[in-house]
Amino acid sequence: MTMTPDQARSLVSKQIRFIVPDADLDGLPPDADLRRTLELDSLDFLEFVERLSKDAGVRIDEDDYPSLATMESCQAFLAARTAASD
Amino acid sequence: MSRRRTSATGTTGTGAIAPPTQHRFELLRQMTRIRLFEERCVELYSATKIRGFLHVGIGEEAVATGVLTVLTAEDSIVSTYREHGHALVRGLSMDSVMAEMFGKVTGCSRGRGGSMHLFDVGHRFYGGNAIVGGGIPMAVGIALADRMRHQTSVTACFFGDGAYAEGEFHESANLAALWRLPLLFCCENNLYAMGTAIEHEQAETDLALRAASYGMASWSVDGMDVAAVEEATRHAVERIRAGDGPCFLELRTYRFRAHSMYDPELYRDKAEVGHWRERDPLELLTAAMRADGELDEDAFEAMTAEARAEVDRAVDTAEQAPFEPVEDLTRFVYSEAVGPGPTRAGEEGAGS
Amino acid sequence: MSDFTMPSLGADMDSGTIVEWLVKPGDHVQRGAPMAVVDTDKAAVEIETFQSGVVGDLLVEPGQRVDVGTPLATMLAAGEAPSAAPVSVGKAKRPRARRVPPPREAAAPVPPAVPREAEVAAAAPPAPSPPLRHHAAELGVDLASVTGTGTHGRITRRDVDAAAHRPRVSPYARRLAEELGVDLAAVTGTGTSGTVRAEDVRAAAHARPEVPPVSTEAPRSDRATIAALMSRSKREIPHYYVATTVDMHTVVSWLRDTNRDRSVAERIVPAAALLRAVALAARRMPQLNGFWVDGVFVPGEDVHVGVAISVRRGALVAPALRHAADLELPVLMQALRDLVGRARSGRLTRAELADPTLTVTDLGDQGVEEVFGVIQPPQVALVGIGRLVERPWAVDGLLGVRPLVRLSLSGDHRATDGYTGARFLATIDDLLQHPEAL
Amino acid sequence: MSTTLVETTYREAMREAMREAMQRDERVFLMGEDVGAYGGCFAVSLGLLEEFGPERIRDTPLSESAFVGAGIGAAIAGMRPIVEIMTVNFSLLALDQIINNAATLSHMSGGQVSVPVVIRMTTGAGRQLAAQHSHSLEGWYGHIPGIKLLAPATVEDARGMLWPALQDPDPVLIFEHGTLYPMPGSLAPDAAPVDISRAAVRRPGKDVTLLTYGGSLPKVMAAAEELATTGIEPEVVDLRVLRPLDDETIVGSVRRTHRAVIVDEGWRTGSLAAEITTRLVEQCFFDLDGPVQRVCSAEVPMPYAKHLEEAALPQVATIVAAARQVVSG
Repeated sequence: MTMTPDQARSLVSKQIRFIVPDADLDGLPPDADLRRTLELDSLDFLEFVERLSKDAGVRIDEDDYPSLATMESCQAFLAARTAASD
Repeated sequence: MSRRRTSATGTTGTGAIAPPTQHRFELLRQMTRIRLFEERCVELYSATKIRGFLHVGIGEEAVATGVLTVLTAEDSIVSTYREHGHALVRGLSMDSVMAEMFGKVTGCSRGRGGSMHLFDVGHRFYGGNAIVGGGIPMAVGIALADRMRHQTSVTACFFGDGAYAEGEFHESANLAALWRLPLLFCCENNLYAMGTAIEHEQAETDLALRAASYGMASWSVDGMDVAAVEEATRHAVERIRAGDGPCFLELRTYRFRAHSMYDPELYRDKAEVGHWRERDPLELLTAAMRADGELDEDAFEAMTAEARAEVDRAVDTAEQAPFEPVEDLTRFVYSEAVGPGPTRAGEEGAGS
Repeated sequence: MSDFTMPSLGADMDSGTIVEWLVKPGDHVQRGAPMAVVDTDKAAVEIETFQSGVVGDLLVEPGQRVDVGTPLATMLAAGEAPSAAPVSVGKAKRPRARRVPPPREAAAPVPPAVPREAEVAAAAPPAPSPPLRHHAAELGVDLASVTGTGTHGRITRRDVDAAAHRPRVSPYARRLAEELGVDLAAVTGTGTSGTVRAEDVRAAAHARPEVPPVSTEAPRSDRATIAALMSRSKREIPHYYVATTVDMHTVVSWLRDTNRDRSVAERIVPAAALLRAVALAARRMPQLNGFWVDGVFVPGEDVHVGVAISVRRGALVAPALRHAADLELPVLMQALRDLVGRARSGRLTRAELADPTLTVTDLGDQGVEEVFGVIQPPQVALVGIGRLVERPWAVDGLLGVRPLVRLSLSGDHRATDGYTGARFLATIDDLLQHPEAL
Repeated sequence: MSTTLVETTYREAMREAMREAMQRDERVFLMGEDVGAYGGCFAVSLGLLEEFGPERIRDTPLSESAFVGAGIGAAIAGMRPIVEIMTVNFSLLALDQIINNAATLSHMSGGQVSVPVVIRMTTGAGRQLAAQHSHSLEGWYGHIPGIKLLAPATVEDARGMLWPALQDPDPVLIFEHGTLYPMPGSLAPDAAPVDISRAAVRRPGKDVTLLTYGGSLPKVMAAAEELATTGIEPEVVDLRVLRPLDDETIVGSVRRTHRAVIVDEGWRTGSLAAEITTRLVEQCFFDLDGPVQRVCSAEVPMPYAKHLEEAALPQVATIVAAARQVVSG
C-alpha cells in the first residue's frame, strides 16, 4: 500500500526524534540535508536507516543512502519502495 | 394476570408418609456425613488448622438434607456462610470442601473462598455468601434467567432469620412474587441472628405468615424432621415447576453449637440448648426407622464408620494438597481469555 | 496417654488463661464434655474435650496464661493411673481483662525548662520545626541568618533553599541539564519564585561558546576542566605532526559487498574499519600506546582506543573502546555503536571513562578533510581522521577516481619522534589495504 | 456501503446500540426503573418496550439491590442483561451487589463464575439537581478490581461501546453524563463497535496534555480552542476507559508535552484525577516540567442555585487558567 507523503513524513520524523529528541522538524525545509542540519554522524545515520527500514517494513541498501538525504527525497523513496511492493 | 392469594401457613406434623427404607437410610447417611464433617472442623479449628470464620450447622442437618434431596441437577442453589451441609448434600466432594477449609488450591474455590464461599458451578452451587442476605437477589436473577428461557428448573435460596430483616430480602421477595419466578425461599430459622434472639429482631416472629403477604405460598416446617422438610419441599417445588411463582419455607430449626468458633453464647441458656438437643435430627430419624423396624444396625454402623473414614481421608488429602502459587494471585480478577464453546456456567446455562 | 491442649477460639486468639477447671484427675469424661473455663481477653468460654477418657494430671494452674496448643492436662485411656499430685482445684479470681501495668518508678524530676531566646521575646517568630532544622543543617544554612517569609515570620523550607542558593529545578529541567552538560548553578530560573525549567536549561545550553574545532576532550565534559587539560597539554607536550592520504577504495568496496548481505543493524561503517586499523597498529607499535608520566613512558597494559564522541549540543567525551585490538571488526562495530549510544545518554561506565591508551578524533562527519588534534595528557599520541572524499588519483600510472581519507598523527616528541609516527601511519595504511584481515 | 452519515444524538445512539444488541443476541435484555412503559427516565429506551415486549424490557420496582442482584444472577445463569440504574446516586443502594458479588465472584470462585452483565447509569452534575442527584462517583468504582468502567463522551462511543461491553465476560459499568444526552452528532448508519480498552487523543498538541473523560470533554475541547488562540498548543486526551486506565496513552502524551492538567468532575480527594496524578509522578517524574494541575469539583455537596453550581464545577475558564499556570508558571 503506497505510503502517502504525510505518512512518510511522520514516519521519518518519528525515527529522527529517537536520535535527536529535540530536533526542530517542523521548521526543517523539505530539501535541507538531514545529516548536516541535524548533525547526524555516520552512526546516527545508520541507526536512522535501521529504524526507518524496520518501521516502514522496506529494505534499504547502502546504495539507497543518497536518496535519504532530505525529507523530500525520503518521501519519494518511501513512496516508490512501498508502491513497488503493492 | 390474576394472582391467587394462597397463604397456607399450617405446620406439617411428623405424620408424613414414611419414604421407602432405602431412601430414609440415604437421608440418614447424608446427615451423618455432615455431622461428622463439621465436628471434625471444630477440632481442626481449635488446632489452628482452619482459620478465619467457621460457622457450623450442627443440629440443622435436616434442612439441607430434606430440601436438597428434592432438587435435580438442573436446579440451582445459592447458600449462606453456614453452608457445609448444603454443599455436601448437593454433591460437592468432601475432599474439595475440606481442602477449601485448609485454603488449598484443590479446594472447590482454589482456597480463595474458605468456609463461607464454597463454589461448584458443575453442581450449580453458586456459593455461600458472607453478606447476610447478599445472595438472595442473585438467586432471583438465576430464576429470572431460567424463566426467560422457558426452563422448569428451580432455584433454591437459603438464608437465616437474621437475613429476613435485610432490605435485600424484602426487595427480592416482592420482585420474585411480582414476576412469578421459579424461586424457593428457604429460611433456616434457628431463632438467633448471631446473638440476637428472634423476638429481639423481628416485630412479627411468624416468618411464614409475613412471607405470605408478598403473595407467595408459605409454610412453616419442623426443621428437625427431615421427612417433614422433604415433604414440604416436594410440595413447594411441584407448585414452582407448575409456574405458580415462588414459594417460601420457614424451616424451624436450631444450632446446637455457637454461632461461630468464637462465641461465649451469653445470649441463651444451656437448658434451651438441652431441650432442642432432645430433637436431634439424626436421632429423630434413627428412632423413627427403629420404630418402623427399618434400621439395619450393622449397615448403620458400617455407614457411620465409612463416613468417619471419608472425613479422615478428606483431612489427609487436604493436609498434603498444595497451596495456590502466589504468582496466580491476580488470575481470574477478570475472566481469562476463554475460547468459544460453553466452558463456563454463563455459557452452559445458555446452551442447556 | 494424650494431651488436652489449649484450643484456638478465634482467628485473633493466640493465648488464653485457665479460669477454672471443671474436672479433676480421675474423672471419666465423654467426648464434648466441658473441661475448663478459659478467659480469652474478650470473654470466659467453656472448652471441651474431643476424646472420651479419664482425666490425668492437670498441668496448668487457674490464673496462668498459656499459648494456644499448650498441654493443659493429660488424658488417660481407661485404667491408667494419674501420676502427679492433683493441682489445686478451685475458682481463681477472674483476672481483670486488661492487666494494669506496674506503676512506673517516680519519674526523675524534670529540670525547669530553660527558656530559649525565641520564647523569651513574646513577639519573636515561632522556632523552626525539627525537620526544618535538619534540612538547614544538611544544606549548611545558619538558621539564625535566615529571615522567614512564612506567617509571623516563620522560616519556611523555601527560605532555607533560597538561603542555600539551591535553585528549585523541575525534574525534566534537571534531566535535560545533565544530558546537555549544563551546570544548574549557573542557570537563572524564569519560573515562579525562580524555578528553573526546561527552556531555561536549553537557553543556557545554546548560549555556550562553540566547541574549539580541534581539541579532544577529557572524560569530564564540563568546560573548565577541558580548558585546564588542553592548556596543560599545549604547555607540557612538544607536539609533532605527520599526515598521509590513504586510498580507501579496497576497504570501501569490501564493506559494500559484506554489508549487502548483512541486516541494517549489523552493517559496518568505514569509521569502524579505521578504528580497527588504528588499534591493530597500536598493538604492533606499543611505543605510541601508553602514557608519559614523570619523565618516563609507561606502556599501556592493552590497547584501549579513546573515541572522541560529540554528545549533542557541542559537549565532547572520549571514552575508551577497551581491548580494541582483540575485537573482530563486526564485534568492534557493535561495541562502537553501544559506546556512542551510552555516551549520549550519560551512562558510561567508570572503566570506560578511565584513560584510554591513545585517542582517535574522526571529524569526517563534521566535514573537515584534515584534523590536527591536541594530545590528551598523559597519552602520547592522537590520530586525526578527515572526511572520506572522492578525488582524482593515479592508479598504476592511469588517472582514476578514488575514495581517499587524510590521516594525521599528533605525537609527543618526548616519547616518540616523527619517524615512529610516520611508520605508525604507514602501518595503518597497509592494514586498511587488507580489510578482510581487520 | 453508503457513506452518507446520519444525524443523531448521544441519547439516540445509545438507544440504537441497545436495539441492535437485542436484535443480534436473544440473551440480551434491559431491566431497570421505568425503562419500559415510561420509556426511560432520560428517554434512552423510548420505544423499546413496543418493539421487544415486556419479557425483554422489564420495568422493576424501586429495589436497586434486588434488580441489580437479579441482573448479576441472570448473567451468571447465561443471560447478557443490561441493567439501567437511573442515576449513579441510586447505585449506592446496590453497592453491596456490585462490589461483593459482581466484582468478586470470578476471583473468589477460582474462575468458575463469570458475570457478563452491563450496568448503565447516568452521572454528573450541571442540571441544578442539587446534591443528592449530582454525584460523580467514577473514582469510587474505578477503585474496584473485577469490573471495567467506560465513559462514552462522544456520539460515536455512545453508539459503539455497548456491543463490546456485552461481549465482555466480566461486569462492565457505563457512565453516561446527564448533559450529554441531547448532544448532536453524525454516524454511519451501520456504525461499527469501537475499542473499549484505549484512551483517545481528541486533539493533538505539544505544550500541555489536558486529560479528561465523559461530560467534561466538551468543556476541555473549548478550553483547548481558547488556549490555541494564545499560542499554547494543548493535547486533549479523552480517557474513554476509566478502569483499567490506559497508562500507555496517558504517559506517552505527558512524556511529549511535559505538562499535565486533569479535569475530573469528582471531588479532588481520592478522585480519578488523584490516581492519574500518582501514575504520572510514578512513570513520568523526570518528564514533568511543572506540577500536575487538577481541575475538580469544589469539595462541597453540589448546590442547587445555578451560580453556585457553576462555581463548584470545572469550567472552561478554570481549565484555561490551570493550563496557563503550568505552561508559564
